[in-house]
Amino acid sequence: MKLIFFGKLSDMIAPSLEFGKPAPGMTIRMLRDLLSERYPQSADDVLSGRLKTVVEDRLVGDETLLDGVEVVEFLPPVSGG
Amino acid sequence: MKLIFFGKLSDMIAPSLEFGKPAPGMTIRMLRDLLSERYPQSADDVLSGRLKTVVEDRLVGDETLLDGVEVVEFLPPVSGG
Amino acid sequence: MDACCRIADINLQPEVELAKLIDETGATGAIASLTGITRQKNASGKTVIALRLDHHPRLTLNSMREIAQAAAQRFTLTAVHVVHRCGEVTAGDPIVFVAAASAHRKASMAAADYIMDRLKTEAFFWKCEFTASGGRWVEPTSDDYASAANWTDQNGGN
Amino acid sequence: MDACCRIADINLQPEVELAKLIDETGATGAIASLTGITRQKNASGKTVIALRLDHHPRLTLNSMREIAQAAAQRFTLTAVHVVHRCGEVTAGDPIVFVAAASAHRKASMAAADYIMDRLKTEAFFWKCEFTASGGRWVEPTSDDYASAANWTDQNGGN
Repeated sequence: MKLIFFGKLSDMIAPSLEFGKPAPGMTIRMLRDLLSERYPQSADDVLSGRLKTVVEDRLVGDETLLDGVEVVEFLPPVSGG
Repeated sequence: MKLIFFGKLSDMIAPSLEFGKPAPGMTIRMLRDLLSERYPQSADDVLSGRLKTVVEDRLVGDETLLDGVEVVEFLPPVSGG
Repeated sequence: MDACCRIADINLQPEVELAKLIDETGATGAIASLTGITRQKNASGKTVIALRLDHHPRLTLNSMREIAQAAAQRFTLTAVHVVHRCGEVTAGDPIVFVAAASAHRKASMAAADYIMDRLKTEAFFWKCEFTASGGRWVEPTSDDYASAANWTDQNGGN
Repeated sequence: MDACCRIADINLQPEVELAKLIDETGATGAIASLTGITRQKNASGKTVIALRLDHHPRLTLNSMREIAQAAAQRFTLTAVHVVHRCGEVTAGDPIVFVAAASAHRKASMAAADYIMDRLKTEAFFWKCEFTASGGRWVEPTSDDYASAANWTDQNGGN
Protein backbone atom coordinates (compact mmCIF):
# COMPACT_ATOMS: atom_id res chain seq x y z
CA MET A 1 0.00 0.00 0.00
CA LYS A 2 1.31 3.43 -1.00
CA LEU A 3 0.91 6.50 1.20
CA ILE A 4 0.93 9.98 -0.37
CA PHE A 5 1.35 13.13 1.73
CA PHE A 6 0.52 16.68 0.76
CA GLY A 7 1.50 20.08 2.13
CA LYS A 8 3.49 20.14 5.37
CA LEU A 9 3.23 16.34 5.72
CA SER A 10 5.20 15.91 2.50
CA ASP A 11 8.05 17.77 4.22
CA MET A 12 7.61 16.11 7.64
CA ILE A 13 7.22 12.53 6.43
CA ALA A 14 7.81 12.21 2.69
CA PRO A 15 5.97 13.07 -0.52
CA SER A 16 5.13 9.38 -0.71
CA LEU A 17 6.21 6.08 0.81
CA GLU A 18 5.59 2.38 0.38
CA PHE A 19 3.90 1.08 3.50
CA GLY A 20 3.62 -2.61 2.66
CA LYS A 21 0.47 -4.69 2.93
CA PRO A 22 -1.83 -3.51 5.74
CA ALA A 23 -2.65 -6.01 8.49
CA PRO A 24 -6.15 -7.52 8.18
CA GLY A 25 -8.71 -5.36 9.96
CA MET A 26 -6.49 -2.30 9.92
CA THR A 27 -8.38 1.02 9.68
CA ILE A 28 -7.43 4.55 8.69
CA ARG A 29 -7.47 5.45 12.39
CA MET A 30 -4.97 2.69 13.18
CA LEU A 31 -2.76 3.82 10.28
CA ARG A 32 -2.80 7.39 11.60
CA ASP A 33 -1.86 6.23 15.09
CA LEU A 34 0.97 4.17 13.65
CA LEU A 35 2.29 7.10 11.55
CA SER A 36 2.15 9.39 14.59
CA GLU A 37 4.39 6.95 16.48
CA ARG A 38 6.77 6.42 13.58
CA TYR A 39 7.01 10.15 12.78
CA PRO A 40 6.54 11.85 16.17
CA GLN A 41 7.30 15.35 14.77
CA SER A 42 4.17 14.95 12.58
CA ALA A 43 1.94 13.51 15.33
CA ASP A 44 -0.12 16.68 15.88
CA ASP A 45 -0.85 16.96 12.18
CA VAL A 46 -1.44 13.26 11.52
CA LEU A 47 -3.90 13.02 14.43
CA SER A 48 -5.57 16.42 13.81
CA GLY A 49 -9.32 16.47 13.25
CA ARG A 50 -8.64 18.71 10.26
CA LEU A 51 -6.59 16.06 8.42
CA LYS A 52 -8.46 14.53 5.49
CA THR A 53 -7.81 11.02 4.21
CA VAL A 54 -8.54 10.01 0.64
CA VAL A 55 -8.89 6.63 -1.06
CA GLU A 56 -9.55 6.48 -4.80
CA ASP A 57 -10.19 10.25 -4.89
CA ARG A 58 -12.87 10.08 -2.20
CA LEU A 59 -12.70 11.37 1.35
CA VAL A 60 -12.88 8.42 3.74
CA GLY A 61 -13.51 8.25 7.47
CA ASP A 62 -11.36 6.86 10.25
CA GLU A 63 -13.23 3.56 10.45
CA THR A 64 -12.54 2.69 6.80
CA LEU A 65 -10.86 -0.69 6.45
CA LEU A 66 -7.63 -0.77 4.47
CA ASP A 67 -7.98 -4.33 3.12
CA GLY A 68 -7.34 -4.19 -0.62
CA VAL A 69 -6.63 -0.45 -0.59
CA GLU A 70 -3.69 0.45 -2.84
CA VAL A 71 -3.19 4.14 -2.12
CA VAL A 72 -4.08 6.36 0.84
CA GLU A 73 -3.60 10.10 0.53
CA PHE A 74 -3.19 12.46 3.49
CA LEU A 75 -4.42 16.04 3.05
CA PRO A 76 -3.65 18.52 5.86
CA PRO A 77 -5.64 21.79 6.12
CA VAL A 78 -5.50 23.65 2.83
CA SER A 79 -4.28 27.19 2.28
CA GLY A 80 -5.23 28.45 -1.14
CA GLY A 81 -6.38 31.88 -2.26
CA MET B 1 -28.06 85.27 -17.90
CA LYS B 2 -27.55 81.91 -19.57
CA LEU B 3 -29.40 78.78 -18.45
CA ILE B 4 -27.89 75.35 -19.12
CA PHE B 5 -29.93 72.15 -18.80
CA PHE B 6 -28.66 68.61 -18.43
CA GLY B 7 -30.24 65.20 -18.91
CA LYS B 8 -33.97 65.09 -19.58
CA LEU B 9 -34.27 68.87 -19.13
CA SER B 10 -32.01 69.40 -22.14
CA ASP B 11 -34.63 67.55 -24.20
CA MET B 12 -37.69 69.12 -22.53
CA ILE B 13 -36.48 72.72 -22.52
CA ALA B 14 -33.20 73.13 -24.43
CA PRO B 15 -29.55 72.31 -23.89
CA SER B 16 -29.12 76.01 -23.12
CA LEU B 17 -30.98 79.27 -23.51
CA GLU B 18 -30.44 82.98 -23.04
CA PHE B 19 -32.74 84.20 -20.29
CA GLY B 20 -31.93 87.90 -20.27
CA LYS B 21 -31.07 89.94 -17.19
CA PRO B 22 -32.83 88.63 -14.07
CA ALA B 23 -35.13 91.04 -12.24
CA PRO B 24 -33.58 92.54 -9.08
CA GLY B 25 -34.24 90.31 -6.07
CA MET B 26 -34.96 87.28 -8.22
CA THR B 27 -33.97 83.96 -6.60
CA ILE B 28 -33.35 80.44 -7.91
CA ARG B 29 -36.77 79.45 -6.53
CA MET B 30 -38.46 82.22 -8.52
CA LEU B 31 -36.54 81.21 -11.65
CA ARG B 32 -37.69 77.59 -11.20
CA ASP B 33 -41.31 78.71 -10.77
CA LEU B 34 -41.04 80.81 -13.89
CA LEU B 35 -39.53 77.96 -15.94
CA SER B 36 -42.25 75.58 -14.74
CA GLU B 37 -44.88 78.02 -16.08
CA ARG B 38 -43.08 78.65 -19.35
CA TYR B 39 -42.35 74.93 -19.96
CA PRO B 40 -45.29 73.17 -18.31
CA GLN B 41 -44.21 69.73 -19.61
CA SER B 42 -41.04 70.12 -17.48
CA ALA B 43 -42.81 71.46 -14.38
CA ASP B 44 -42.51 68.25 -12.32
CA ASP B 45 -38.79 68.05 -12.99
CA VAL B 46 -38.02 71.76 -12.60
CA LEU B 47 -39.84 71.89 -9.26
CA SER B 48 -38.60 68.50 -7.99
CA GLY B 49 -36.70 68.41 -4.70
CA ARG B 50 -34.11 66.24 -6.47
CA LEU B 51 -33.21 68.96 -9.00
CA LYS B 52 -29.82 70.53 -8.30
CA THR B 53 -28.93 74.07 -9.31
CA VAL B 54 -25.35 75.17 -9.91
CA VAL B 55 -23.68 78.57 -10.15
CA GLU B 56 -19.95 78.79 -10.89
CA ASP B 57 -19.58 75.02 -10.40
CA ARG B 58 -21.11 75.09 -6.93
CA LEU B 59 -24.47 73.74 -5.82
CA VAL B 60 -26.68 76.62 -4.73
CA GLY B 61 -29.92 76.71 -2.76
CA ASP B 62 -33.32 78.05 -3.71
CA GLU B 63 -32.87 81.33 -1.86
CA THR B 64 -29.74 82.27 -3.80
CA LEU B 65 -30.11 85.69 -5.44
CA LEU B 66 -29.45 85.86 -9.16
CA ASP B 67 -28.12 89.44 -9.27
CA GLY B 68 -24.87 89.39 -11.23
CA VAL B 69 -25.11 85.66 -11.96
CA GLU B 70 -24.06 84.84 -15.52
CA VAL B 71 -24.86 81.15 -15.80
CA VAL B 72 -27.26 78.86 -13.93
CA GLU B 73 -27.06 75.12 -14.57
CA PHE B 74 -29.92 72.71 -13.91
CA LEU B 75 -28.99 69.12 -12.99
CA PRO B 76 -31.84 66.60 -12.73
CA PRO B 77 -31.32 63.31 -10.85
CA VAL B 78 -28.26 61.52 -12.20
CA SER B 79 -28.14 58.00 -13.62
CA GLY B 80 -24.59 56.80 -14.00
CA GLY B 81 -23.08 53.40 -13.40
CA MET C 1 -2.44 57.68 -3.14
CA ASP C 2 -3.86 59.12 -6.34
CA ALA C 3 -7.40 58.26 -7.30
CA CYS C 4 -7.28 57.64 -11.04
CA CYS C 5 -10.60 58.81 -12.50
CA ARG C 6 -11.42 59.16 -16.16
CA ILE C 7 -14.35 59.82 -18.45
CA ALA C 8 -13.91 57.70 -21.59
CA ASP C 9 -15.58 59.00 -24.73
CA ILE C 10 -14.78 55.89 -26.70
CA ASN C 11 -13.98 52.27 -25.93
CA LEU C 12 -13.70 51.34 -22.25
CA GLN C 13 -11.58 48.21 -21.89
CA PRO C 14 -11.91 46.77 -18.37
CA GLU C 15 -8.96 44.41 -18.91
CA VAL C 16 -6.65 47.28 -19.80
CA GLU C 17 -7.78 49.24 -16.74
CA LEU C 18 -7.30 46.24 -14.45
CA ALA C 19 -3.79 45.62 -15.80
CA LYS C 20 -2.88 49.28 -15.17
CA LEU C 21 -4.11 49.17 -11.60
CA ILE C 22 -2.29 45.91 -10.81
CA ASP C 23 0.84 47.41 -12.29
CA GLU C 24 0.50 50.52 -10.13
CA THR C 25 -0.36 48.90 -6.88
CA GLY C 26 2.60 46.54 -6.56
CA ALA C 27 2.42 43.87 -3.90
CA THR C 28 -0.82 44.74 -2.25
CA GLY C 29 -3.03 41.88 -1.04
CA ALA C 30 -6.26 42.12 -2.99
CA ILE C 31 -7.86 43.86 -5.92
CA ALA C 32 -11.61 43.97 -6.42
CA SER C 33 -13.10 45.15 -9.69
CA LEU C 34 -16.61 45.80 -10.92
CA THR C 35 -17.54 46.15 -14.56
CA GLY C 36 -20.97 47.35 -15.60
CA ILE C 37 -22.15 46.22 -19.03
CA THR C 38 -24.87 48.11 -20.89
CA ARG C 39 -27.92 45.88 -20.71
CA GLN C 40 -29.59 44.68 -23.88
CA LYS C 41 -33.00 44.68 -22.17
CA ASN C 42 -34.32 47.54 -20.08
CA ALA C 43 -36.40 47.28 -16.91
CA SER C 44 -39.58 46.79 -18.96
CA GLY C 45 -38.01 44.04 -21.08
CA LYS C 46 -37.60 46.15 -24.23
CA THR C 47 -34.49 45.72 -26.36
CA VAL C 48 -32.03 48.55 -25.80
CA ILE C 49 -30.11 49.59 -28.90
CA ALA C 50 -27.79 52.09 -27.24
CA LEU C 51 -27.46 54.61 -24.44
CA ARG C 52 -26.50 58.22 -24.63
CA LEU C 53 -24.60 59.38 -21.56
CA ASP C 54 -24.51 63.11 -20.93
CA HIS C 55 -22.15 64.59 -18.40
CA HIS C 56 -21.10 67.98 -17.04
CA PRO C 57 -17.85 69.38 -18.47
CA ARG C 58 -16.26 69.86 -15.03
CA LEU C 59 -18.49 68.67 -12.21
CA THR C 60 -18.70 65.06 -13.40
CA LEU C 61 -15.00 64.34 -13.08
CA ASN C 62 -14.94 66.24 -9.77
CA SER C 63 -17.77 64.08 -8.43
CA MET C 64 -15.96 60.90 -9.52
CA ARG C 65 -12.77 62.06 -7.80
CA GLU C 66 -14.58 62.99 -4.63
CA ILE C 67 -16.22 59.55 -4.46
CA ALA C 68 -12.97 57.69 -5.25
CA GLN C 69 -11.00 59.67 -2.67
CA ALA C 70 -13.64 59.13 -0.01
CA ALA C 71 -13.42 55.39 -0.72
CA ALA C 72 -9.61 55.44 -0.60
CA GLN C 73 -9.68 57.00 2.85
CA ARG C 74 -12.57 54.99 4.24
CA PHE C 75 -11.23 51.61 3.11
CA THR C 76 -7.45 52.27 3.28
CA LEU C 77 -6.92 51.65 -0.42
CA THR C 78 -3.50 51.51 -2.04
CA ALA C 79 -4.91 52.27 -5.49
CA VAL C 80 -8.28 53.03 -7.03
CA HIS C 81 -9.46 53.38 -10.64
CA VAL C 82 -12.82 54.68 -11.77
CA VAL C 83 -13.58 54.91 -15.49
CA HIS C 84 -16.99 55.86 -16.84
CA ARG C 85 -18.13 56.01 -20.44
CA CYS C 86 -19.78 59.09 -21.88
CA GLY C 87 -21.44 59.68 -25.25
CA GLU C 88 -23.08 56.88 -27.18
CA VAL C 89 -22.66 53.40 -25.67
CA THR C 90 -23.82 50.35 -27.63
CA ALA C 91 -25.79 47.71 -25.69
CA GLY C 92 -23.41 44.97 -24.56
CA ASP C 93 -20.47 47.37 -24.17
CA PRO C 94 -18.85 48.21 -20.82
CA ILE C 95 -20.20 51.45 -19.37
CA VAL C 96 -18.34 51.67 -16.05
CA PHE C 97 -15.28 50.11 -14.44
CA VAL C 98 -14.25 50.41 -10.81
CA ALA C 99 -11.25 48.72 -9.19
CA ALA C 100 -9.87 49.06 -5.68
CA ALA C 101 -6.67 47.64 -4.21
CA SER C 102 -6.15 47.12 -0.51
CA ALA C 103 -4.24 44.91 1.90
CA HIS C 104 -7.51 43.07 2.59
CA ARG C 105 -10.02 41.57 0.23
CA LYS C 106 -13.15 42.54 2.15
CA ALA C 107 -11.98 46.17 2.22
CA SER C 108 -11.28 46.24 -1.51
CA MET C 109 -14.68 44.69 -2.27
CA ALA C 110 -16.52 47.06 0.03
CA ALA C 111 -14.70 49.99 -1.59
CA ALA C 112 -15.69 48.95 -5.12
CA ASP C 113 -19.29 48.46 -4.00
CA TYR C 114 -19.34 51.83 -2.21
CA ILE C 115 -17.94 53.63 -5.25
CA MET C 116 -20.50 52.02 -7.55
CA ASP C 117 -23.41 52.84 -5.24
CA ARG C 118 -22.36 56.47 -5.05
CA LEU C 119 -21.62 56.72 -8.80
CA LYS C 120 -25.19 55.64 -9.54
CA THR C 121 -26.77 58.27 -7.34
CA GLU C 122 -24.24 61.12 -7.14
CA ALA C 123 -21.91 61.23 -10.13
CA PHE C 124 -23.13 63.69 -12.75
CA PHE C 125 -24.11 61.41 -15.59
CA TRP C 126 -27.47 61.32 -17.33
CA LYS C 127 -28.45 58.24 -19.21
CA CYS C 128 -30.88 58.24 -22.14
CA GLU C 129 -31.89 54.76 -23.21
CA PHE C 130 -32.80 54.18 -26.86
CA THR C 131 -35.20 51.41 -27.85
CA ALA C 132 -37.26 50.93 -31.00
CA SER C 133 -39.79 53.35 -29.50
CA GLY C 134 -37.25 56.16 -29.04
CA GLY C 135 -35.28 57.69 -26.17
CA ARG C 136 -36.12 57.58 -22.46
CA TRP C 137 -34.18 59.30 -19.67
CA VAL C 138 -33.29 56.93 -16.85
CA GLU C 139 -33.35 57.88 -13.17
CA PRO C 140 -31.99 55.97 -10.18
CA THR C 141 -34.44 53.46 -8.74
CA SER C 142 -35.51 53.52 -5.11
CA ASP C 143 -33.20 50.49 -4.67
CA ASP C 144 -30.28 52.55 -5.98
CA TYR C 145 -31.00 55.32 -3.49
CA ALA C 146 -31.44 52.82 -0.64
CA SER C 147 -28.19 51.07 -1.49
CA ALA C 148 -26.25 54.35 -1.54
CA ALA C 149 -27.91 55.51 1.70
CA ASN C 150 -26.66 52.38 3.46
CA TRP C 151 -23.13 53.76 3.42
CA THR C 152 -24.10 56.79 5.46
CA ASP C 153 -25.27 54.51 8.28
CA GLN C 154 -22.81 54.17 11.11
CA ASN C 155 -22.18 50.50 10.40
CA GLY C 156 -20.81 51.29 6.96
CA GLY C 157 -23.50 49.64 4.91
CA ASN C 158 -24.50 46.08 4.23
CA MET D 1 -23.40 27.72 -17.85
CA ASP D 2 -19.91 26.30 -17.70
CA ALA D 3 -17.74 27.10 -14.73
CA CYS D 4 -14.31 27.78 -16.20
CA CYS D 5 -11.72 26.60 -13.66
CA ARG D 6 -8.01 26.31 -14.24
CA ILE D 7 -4.78 25.65 -12.35
CA ALA D 8 -2.06 27.81 -13.88
CA ASP D 9 1.51 26.55 -13.50
CA ILE D 10 3.01 29.72 -14.89
CA ASN D 11 1.94 33.34 -15.29
CA LEU D 12 -1.60 34.19 -14.19
CA GLN D 13 -2.75 37.34 -15.98
CA PRO D 14 -5.91 38.71 -14.37
CA GLU D 15 -6.52 41.12 -17.26
CA VAL D 16 -6.50 38.28 -19.80
CA GLU D 17 -8.92 36.26 -17.66
CA LEU D 18 -11.25 39.24 -17.22
CA ALA D 19 -11.27 39.91 -20.96
CA LYS D 20 -12.16 36.26 -21.66
CA LEU D 21 -15.02 36.30 -19.19
CA ILE D 22 -16.46 39.56 -20.54
CA ASP D 23 -16.23 38.11 -24.02
CA GLU D 24 -18.08 34.95 -22.98
CA THR D 25 -20.80 36.53 -20.96
CA GLY D 26 -22.21 38.91 -23.55
CA ALA D 27 -24.65 41.54 -22.36
CA THR D 28 -24.98 40.58 -18.75
CA GLY D 29 -25.35 43.40 -16.22
CA ALA D 30 -22.34 43.17 -13.95
CA ILE D 31 -19.01 41.45 -13.56
CA ALA D 32 -17.17 41.31 -10.25
CA SER D 33 -13.57 40.18 -10.07
CA LEU D 34 -11.14 39.51 -7.26
CA THR D 35 -7.41 39.21 -7.72
CA GLY D 36 -5.16 37.98 -4.94
CA ILE D 37 -1.57 39.15 -5.06
CA THR D 38 1.19 37.25 -3.25
CA ARG D 39 2.10 39.43 -0.30
CA GLN D 40 5.67 40.68 0.12
CA LYS D 41 5.33 40.60 3.92
CA ASN D 42 3.89 37.68 5.86
CA ALA D 43 1.69 37.85 8.97
CA SER D 44 4.78 38.31 11.19
CA GLY D 45 6.12 41.14 9.02
CA LYS D 46 8.92 39.10 7.45
CA THR D 47 9.78 39.60 3.78
CA VAL D 48 8.38 36.81 1.63
CA ILE D 49 10.57 35.84 -1.31
CA ALA D 50 8.22 33.36 -2.93
CA LEU D 51 5.52 30.80 -2.25
CA ARG D 52 5.37 27.19 -3.29
CA LEU D 53 1.84 26.00 -3.95
CA ASP D 54 1.26 22.27 -3.88
CA HIS D 55 -1.94 20.76 -5.18
CA HIS D 56 -3.55 17.39 -5.73
CA PRO D 57 -3.38 16.08 -9.31
CA ARG D 58 -7.16 15.54 -9.54
CA LEU D 59 -8.99 16.65 -6.40
CA THR D 60 -7.84 20.26 -6.57
CA LEU D 61 -9.51 21.03 -9.87
CA ASN D 62 -12.58 19.08 -8.75
CA SER D 63 -12.81 21.18 -5.60
CA MET D 64 -12.51 24.40 -7.61
CA ARG D 65 -15.27 23.26 -9.98
CA GLU D 66 -17.53 22.24 -7.14
CA ILE D 67 -17.14 25.66 -5.51
CA ALA D 68 -17.61 27.57 -8.78
CA GLN D 69 -20.71 25.57 -9.70
CA ALA D 70 -22.23 26.04 -6.26
CA ALA D 71 -21.68 29.80 -6.67
CA ALA D 72 -23.19 29.77 -10.17
CA GLN D 73 -26.35 28.18 -8.86
CA ARG D 74 -26.62 30.11 -5.62
CA PHE D 75 -26.09 33.54 -7.23
CA THR D 76 -27.60 32.91 -10.69
CA LEU D 77 -24.38 33.59 -12.54
CA THR D 78 -24.12 33.81 -16.32
CA ALA D 79 -20.38 33.08 -16.27
CA VAL D 80 -17.71 32.30 -13.72
CA HIS D 81 -13.91 32.00 -13.95
CA VAL D 82 -11.62 30.67 -11.25
CA VAL D 83 -7.89 30.50 -11.91
CA HIS D 84 -5.37 29.54 -9.24
CA ARG D 85 -1.61 29.44 -9.52
CA CYS D 86 0.38 26.35 -8.56
CA GLY D 87 4.12 25.82 -8.27
CA GLU D 88 6.49 28.63 -7.37
CA VAL D 89 4.89 32.08 -7.14
CA THR D 90 7.08 35.15 -6.72
CA ALA D 91 5.98 37.72 -4.13
CA GLY D 92 4.03 40.47 -5.89
CA ASP D 93 2.61 38.11 -8.53
CA PRO D 94 -1.08 37.24 -8.82
CA ILE D 95 -1.90 33.96 -7.10
CA VAL D 96 -5.66 33.70 -7.63
CA PHE D 97 -8.30 35.26 -9.86
CA VAL D 98 -12.05 34.92 -9.50
CA ALA D 99 -14.67 36.60 -11.68
CA ALA D 100 -18.43 36.23 -11.69
CA ALA D 101 -20.99 37.66 -14.10
CA SER D 102 -24.62 38.13 -13.21
CA ALA D 103 -27.57 40.33 -14.08
CA HIS D 104 -27.05 42.11 -10.77
CA ARG D 105 -23.95 43.62 -9.25
CA LYS D 106 -24.60 42.59 -5.65
CA ALA D 107 -25.04 38.97 -6.77
CA SER D 108 -21.82 38.97 -8.80
CA MET D 109 -19.89 40.49 -5.88
CA ALA D 110 -21.33 38.06 -3.37
CA ALA D 111 -20.45 35.18 -5.70
CA ALA D 112 -16.81 36.26 -6.05
CA ASP D 113 -16.54 36.69 -2.28
CA TYR D 114 -18.17 33.30 -1.64
CA ILE D 115 -15.83 31.55 -4.08
CA MET D 116 -12.77 33.17 -2.52
CA ASP D 117 -13.85 32.28 1.03
CA ARG D 118 -14.37 28.66 0.05
CA LEU D 119 -11.15 28.48 -2.02
CA LYS D 120 -9.17 29.54 1.04
CA THR D 121 -10.60 26.86 3.29
CA GLU D 122 -11.69 24.04 0.96
CA ALA D 123 -9.75 23.98 -2.33
CA PHE D 124 -6.86 21.55 -2.17
CA PHE D 125 -3.88 23.87 -2.25
CA TRP D 126 -1.02 23.94 0.23
CA LYS D 127 1.05 27.06 0.52
CA CYS D 128 4.66 27.07 1.71
CA GLU D 129 5.99 30.56 2.32
CA PHE D 130 9.72 31.19 1.85
CA THR D 131 11.47 33.94 3.78
CA ALA D 132 15.16 34.45 4.57
CA SER D 133 14.72 31.96 7.43
CA GLY D 134 13.37 29.18 5.19
CA GLY D 135 10.01 27.64 4.34
CA ARG D 136 6.87 27.67 6.50
CA TRP D 137 3.58 25.93 5.68
CA VAL D 138 0.59 28.25 5.91
CA GLU D 139 -2.79 27.23 7.28
CA PRO D 140 -6.10 29.12 7.15
CA THR D 141 -6.57 31.56 10.01
CA SER D 142 -9.57 31.43 12.32
CA ASP D 143 -10.84 34.48 10.39
CA ASP D 144 -10.66 32.49 7.16
CA TYR D 145 -12.70 29.67 8.68
CA ALA D 146 -15.20 32.12 10.18
CA SER D 147 -15.62 33.94 6.87
CA ALA D 148 -16.24 30.68 4.99
CA ALA D 149 -18.63 29.44 7.69
CA ASN D 150 -20.76 32.58 7.24
CA TRP D 151 -22.00 31.26 3.91
CA THR D 152 -23.55 28.21 5.51
CA ASP D 153 -25.76 30.43 7.67
CA GLN D 154 -29.28 30.79 6.38
CA ASN D 155 -28.89 34.47 5.63
CA GLY D 156 -26.18 33.79 3.07
CA GLY D 157 -23.28 35.37 4.88
CA ASN D 158 -22.28 38.89 5.81
